[in-house]
Amino acid sequence: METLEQMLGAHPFFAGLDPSFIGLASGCAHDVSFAAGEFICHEGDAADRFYLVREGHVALQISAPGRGVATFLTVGPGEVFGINWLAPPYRWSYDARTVEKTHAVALDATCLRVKCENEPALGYALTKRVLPVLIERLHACRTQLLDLYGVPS
Amino acid sequence: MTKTVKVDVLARVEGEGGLKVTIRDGVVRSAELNIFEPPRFFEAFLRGRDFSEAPDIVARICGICPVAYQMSAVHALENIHGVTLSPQLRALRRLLYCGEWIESHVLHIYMLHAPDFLGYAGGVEMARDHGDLVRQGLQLKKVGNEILNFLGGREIHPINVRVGGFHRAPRKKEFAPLAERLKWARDAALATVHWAGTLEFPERERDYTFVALRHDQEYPFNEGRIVSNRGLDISADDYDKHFEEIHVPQSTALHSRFRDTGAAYLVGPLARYSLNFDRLSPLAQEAARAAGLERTCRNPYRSIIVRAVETLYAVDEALRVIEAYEEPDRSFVAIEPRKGEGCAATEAPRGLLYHRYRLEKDGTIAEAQIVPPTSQNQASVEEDLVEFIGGFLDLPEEALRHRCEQTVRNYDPCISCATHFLRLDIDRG
Amino acid sequence: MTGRHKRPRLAVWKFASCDGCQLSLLDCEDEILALAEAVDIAYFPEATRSEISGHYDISLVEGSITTAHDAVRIQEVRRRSTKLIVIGACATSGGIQALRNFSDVKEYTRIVYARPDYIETLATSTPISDHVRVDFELRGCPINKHQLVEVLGAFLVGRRPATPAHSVCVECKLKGNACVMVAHDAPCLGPVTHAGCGALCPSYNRGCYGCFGPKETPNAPALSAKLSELGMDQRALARLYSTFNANADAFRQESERHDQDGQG
Amino acid sequence: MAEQRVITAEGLQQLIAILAGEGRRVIAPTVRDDVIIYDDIESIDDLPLGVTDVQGPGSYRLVDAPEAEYFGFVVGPHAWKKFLHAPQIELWRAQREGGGVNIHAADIYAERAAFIGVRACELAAIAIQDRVLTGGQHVDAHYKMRRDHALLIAVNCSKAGGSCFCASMETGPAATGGFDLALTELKTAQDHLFLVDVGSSAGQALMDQISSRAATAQEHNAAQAQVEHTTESMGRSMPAGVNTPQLMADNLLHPRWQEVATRCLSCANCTMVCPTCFCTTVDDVSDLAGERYARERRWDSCFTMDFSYLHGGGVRNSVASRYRQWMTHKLSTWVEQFGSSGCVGCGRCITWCPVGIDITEEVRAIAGVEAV
Amino acid sequence: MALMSAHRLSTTSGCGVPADVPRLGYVRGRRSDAPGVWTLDIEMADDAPCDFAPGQFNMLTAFGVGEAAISISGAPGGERLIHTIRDVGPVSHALANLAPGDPIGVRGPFGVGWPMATPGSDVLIIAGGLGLAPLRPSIYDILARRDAFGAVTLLYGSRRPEDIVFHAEVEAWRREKKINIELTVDHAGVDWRGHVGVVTGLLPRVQLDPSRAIALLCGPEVMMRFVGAALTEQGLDATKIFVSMERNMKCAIGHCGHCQLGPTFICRDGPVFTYERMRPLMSVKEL
Repeated sequence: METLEQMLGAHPFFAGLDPSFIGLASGCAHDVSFAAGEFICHEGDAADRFYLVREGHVALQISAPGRGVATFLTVGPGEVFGINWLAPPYRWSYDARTVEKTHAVALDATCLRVKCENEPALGYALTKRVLPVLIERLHACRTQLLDLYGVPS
Repeated sequence: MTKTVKVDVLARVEGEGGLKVTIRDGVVRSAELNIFEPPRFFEAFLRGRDFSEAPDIVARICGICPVAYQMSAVHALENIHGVTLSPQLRALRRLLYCGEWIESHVLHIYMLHAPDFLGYAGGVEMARDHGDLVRQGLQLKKVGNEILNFLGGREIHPINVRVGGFHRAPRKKEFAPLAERLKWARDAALATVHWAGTLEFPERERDYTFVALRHDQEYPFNEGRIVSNRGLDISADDYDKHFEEIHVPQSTALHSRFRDTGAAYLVGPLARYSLNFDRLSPLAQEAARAAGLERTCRNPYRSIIVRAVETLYAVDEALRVIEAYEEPDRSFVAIEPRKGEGCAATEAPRGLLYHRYRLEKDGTIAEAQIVPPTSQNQASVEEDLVEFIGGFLDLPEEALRHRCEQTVRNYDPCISCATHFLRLDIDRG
Repeated sequence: MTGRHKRPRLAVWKFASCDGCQLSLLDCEDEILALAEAVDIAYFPEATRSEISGHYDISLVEGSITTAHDAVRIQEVRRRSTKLIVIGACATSGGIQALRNFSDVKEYTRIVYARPDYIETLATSTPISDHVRVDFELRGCPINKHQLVEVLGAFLVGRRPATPAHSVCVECKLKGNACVMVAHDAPCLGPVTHAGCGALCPSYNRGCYGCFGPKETPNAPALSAKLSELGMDQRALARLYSTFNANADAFRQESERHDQDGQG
Repeated sequence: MAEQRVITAEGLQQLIAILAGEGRRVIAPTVRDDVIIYDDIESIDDLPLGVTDVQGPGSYRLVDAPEAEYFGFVVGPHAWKKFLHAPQIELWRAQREGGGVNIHAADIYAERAAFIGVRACELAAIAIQDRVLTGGQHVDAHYKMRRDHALLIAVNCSKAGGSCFCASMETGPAATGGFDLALTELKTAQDHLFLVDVGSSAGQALMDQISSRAATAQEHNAAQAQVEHTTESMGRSMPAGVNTPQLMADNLLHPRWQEVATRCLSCANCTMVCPTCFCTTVDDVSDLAGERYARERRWDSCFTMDFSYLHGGGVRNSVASRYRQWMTHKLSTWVEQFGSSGCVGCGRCITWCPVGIDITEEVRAIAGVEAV
Repeated sequence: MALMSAHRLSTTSGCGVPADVPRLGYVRGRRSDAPGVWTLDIEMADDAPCDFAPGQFNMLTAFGVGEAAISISGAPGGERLIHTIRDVGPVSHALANLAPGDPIGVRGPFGVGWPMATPGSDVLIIAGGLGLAPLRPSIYDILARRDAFGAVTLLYGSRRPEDIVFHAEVEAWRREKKINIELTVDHAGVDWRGHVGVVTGLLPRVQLDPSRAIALLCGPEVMMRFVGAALTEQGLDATKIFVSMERNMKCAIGHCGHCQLGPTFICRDGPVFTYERMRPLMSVKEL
């Protein structure tokens, strides 16, 4: 049986992180699994968890009246979602719903924030890992906006 | 009982107008040619332009007869400057005018007027039954356009005319292909006169006052005195003394009339022909007689024959000009601007076209006045309707309307031109 | 005999203009009968009394909008037309009558008409595209009839019309002309003017006067600098750009730039 | 190479007559509307005897020459590409027949032409177009046909023009090869002679029909001196000591491109008059019935928006990018594509630019070299 | 005068027709492969062979309308020419709407295609949008001799699930398991069970061995720029990344000048180039 610490250490998000920090973080971690089609969180709810996907896929969605539900990103093994945990107002800005049976490590947001406050080096290390994810998503978002595969008007 | 014959949009005329004929108790009470073509204010924006710009600007008054506008303008402006052109350049101007007459007359004969006689909605429809006839017309028209293209650069709004001459004078040898085409055109024009003579015409005549230019030797294009069959014989300088324009509510064009009597008069092919038969080439005279025309023609429906005769003359004249052409040393006379006032009248295809300009000393146009043939003929058109339609009142509604239209089309009215007119600072209330 | 199942309906409409552009159609002596085979000429008052009302596949529109009535009428034309092609400088930029846009139209009316009260007109002359969506603009004062045939042929087969938006200079050089501005100091708008005329004026030893309006990406200020070197003063420059396409953006702006005293 | 021969003006007239007698179009410089262009001539009298051109950026004037020479001027607005790489041709036409289409390739005709008065820079330009249009896997058959049937009679420049910079491009002013005959006009108070170098067997065959004599050493030296004088009096030069191809490649983002765009009209005159610019475009046309089709080819220019059009818009929308494309192609990427510069130093782009943009000056500006 | 002294030349290139004149073909089949995307099956009237190398293109003429460069999307060695066309402009509209039996003009094939991978190498194929069309011949080629290659992966990004071209075929390839396939779309509804996000987002999922892999890229230039950068970031040499470029092509034989990008003629030297060659050129705006 794999420990939570091992699970975290094996996840690309934590790759190379000081083992003591992994130990600290694992204190906030839970092993979770979801059935296919299950909602993990809803837009507007408190962002109380940060997820590290180990297996399966999760669709991040926004729905709009009259336009249905749109998936703007899918997150798979080795990827994360729920980075809203780090910044106020700590609320989900999308729905997350599994595409298939999904295993993940869930980190309790309040717990993690407290540990980061107490241990700024941990906070800085985690922030450095969250930022590239943000930048990459922002960039992906820009290219999606370009509608590259669409027909120029 | 009052009955109104209305044509909302006159077809097969240049520009947009309609007509309204009011009939009361079996008598035509009034006829109005309504011109609702929007005004374009040429005389207003000619003010402040340099005199050298006038030929290009006035051409835009009318896409059908731009050369006529250019010719009247350059002559008026040259008169101010006391410029006389060399015989070669003068001949080129005459040639250019020939091109416009041919193009404009043939368009009217075949595409606009003939369908009235043969019972078609238009020339294109007529071509389905009379293909060879229409094709002959189109090719003849094309020869006119070829003259305009060659000498003017293009058929609509030619670019080669300037005050003082031309921007470029052609070389003698460049005329060869055109001359070949004109030889064909002479035969086609002759055939056109013969064919026009075979049409059936309503026997309607009026005792018009004809007004046209008359020149010592030539059938008039660019120059001559303004004469009438009632003894008028004046220079263009005195035009304003004898003619005036009034503004009527139904029209964005102005009506012209004799200043002293208020009487209507007629300009255009019938007037020109009747006043200048003796100046036609022998070929044209002979063809006219063979087609049943007298030396004077008062039946406006027969204007189609007269146009054909003038077309033949223009082809003949073009060939003569080309034959006699010698390359000028310079394509234009340079002009130093001076202050002054001048006017000129030339013979547009539709008749007398009068221009008057006043220039500042730097050549800026201070004032411009333009009187196109169609506004001069408006009163006459309305009188024709009143007089002739009375004899057609038994016709069914649609046929009567058609006859009204034909009566207007006899004039080949150019409404686009007619609306660009003007009258300066005169309020006759 | 055409390969097409149903002949498209063509209509020709006139607004404020000299008639020259629609006359171009009748000046297509070699093509007009073929055109009548290829399309139903459903509305063309200058050529025929017959009129098929209803919807038109292609409408050719000549002229600019200068009256309130015409501003309404063009909406109707648009509604009844699948493709609306505007032809000529009046329709594409407002034409020479757009000179009123820079003056007092009441004054103009007073100058021209004895009874200004009989005249209804708008203060401006505007292109068709200011009022309705247009599918194609064919430039020129007047249009080139060969380009008109090309545009009609192109629309009939679904081709992009070959009416290049580059300078007149390209046509001038294709013709083998020497530059009249370089060789003869003739002021020429060719470098900023839309091609289509076949470089007519330079072929007749005169500078282009811009009757096809501004070309793509025109650099009028750079040309004006050259023209000033050739001796044109501010007033002459203002007038040069202010003729048959006076209301076209690039020409209007350049004209206004030189028309400090409003004397253009 | 065979010895230099000498002919007189009468000999030149004889040459023209022989060429015409062979059924050739004889094309040479001639004056039309105060400009020296290339057009058909009938005799030596059609040559621009006694006139010369004064050229500079955006300026061209014909004036009376101090010497009554037949070739005492430099290059005008026309380049020989007008005859070899025709401005407009039809590539093919087709007609719908039954369910199919009959396609007819355009007949490839060549006029047998003789070009008289081809300058050294123009020989270089023709050699460049040869490489572009016939040197690769595909051969432009229209060009090749015309080229194969053209006889080149060169003239060594007796003067340099205000826009000329062939010396710095190493393409002139003396013709060193690629001609059938090369003339050097020698005008003295006593004589009016042409030294003739024979460059091909066709050239030799012509010379065999014309009365000529061997050149004297003195004449030979006089011709040499004339060429040297021309070299020394070049109106312009590409900056020496600058590796222009590399300079261009290294400065694709130089602010000068923006600066030149404020002056450039993007009118395309430079590309049209350039003797090496080869770009073309095609238009498909059809009749109104939609049953006959043709494809026409014409000169195009990288200064037009349509040139780089890619569904939705042009790749080079800014004038700066279009000017950069032209200049970097001409002076830099051309080398990689075809093994030489695309510029021969004829100066046409300078003279015939309506606003007088000077390619040598632009190179100096980018290189940071002071103007000469 | 001109005609009297004229000579007529009969010029023929390899296939008997000058390179600037189209040969006649007939459309034999037409099917929709995505909204606005049509695949035509063309038979040459002269029965000439339809040889081509994967990645090459033909110039297709819709008579009276014009000509466009269209990549060949069928299998090499076939009897027919297969072209996949997106209906975006007048010419492609006319081409895409040709019906079976209609004549069509064909010039080509032109250009340099995809490199033949050295035996044993891994092949990473990354396509965006219609970019899968010119890659499809190389996929057919690989599938035909699958054993010659190591791991073969197709990453394909599309706009929406319904815009995936050759979707059924791609799913069939996936079922065959001869190549690894990952699809992603920019926008999706709830029915879509695949990836959503840009194609670069799929790269971390690929086990890339830079020492034995080559990558073939075709899609919008922006996509290829980012994918090329990401792959080199992952250690793949820029000389082993190949991109298929697009520019305005008119003559297709390097004579008309239109398709130049820096020193290259896309039609003649490409359309397939190494990323190493294109990287500096793609980075300059409006080059």
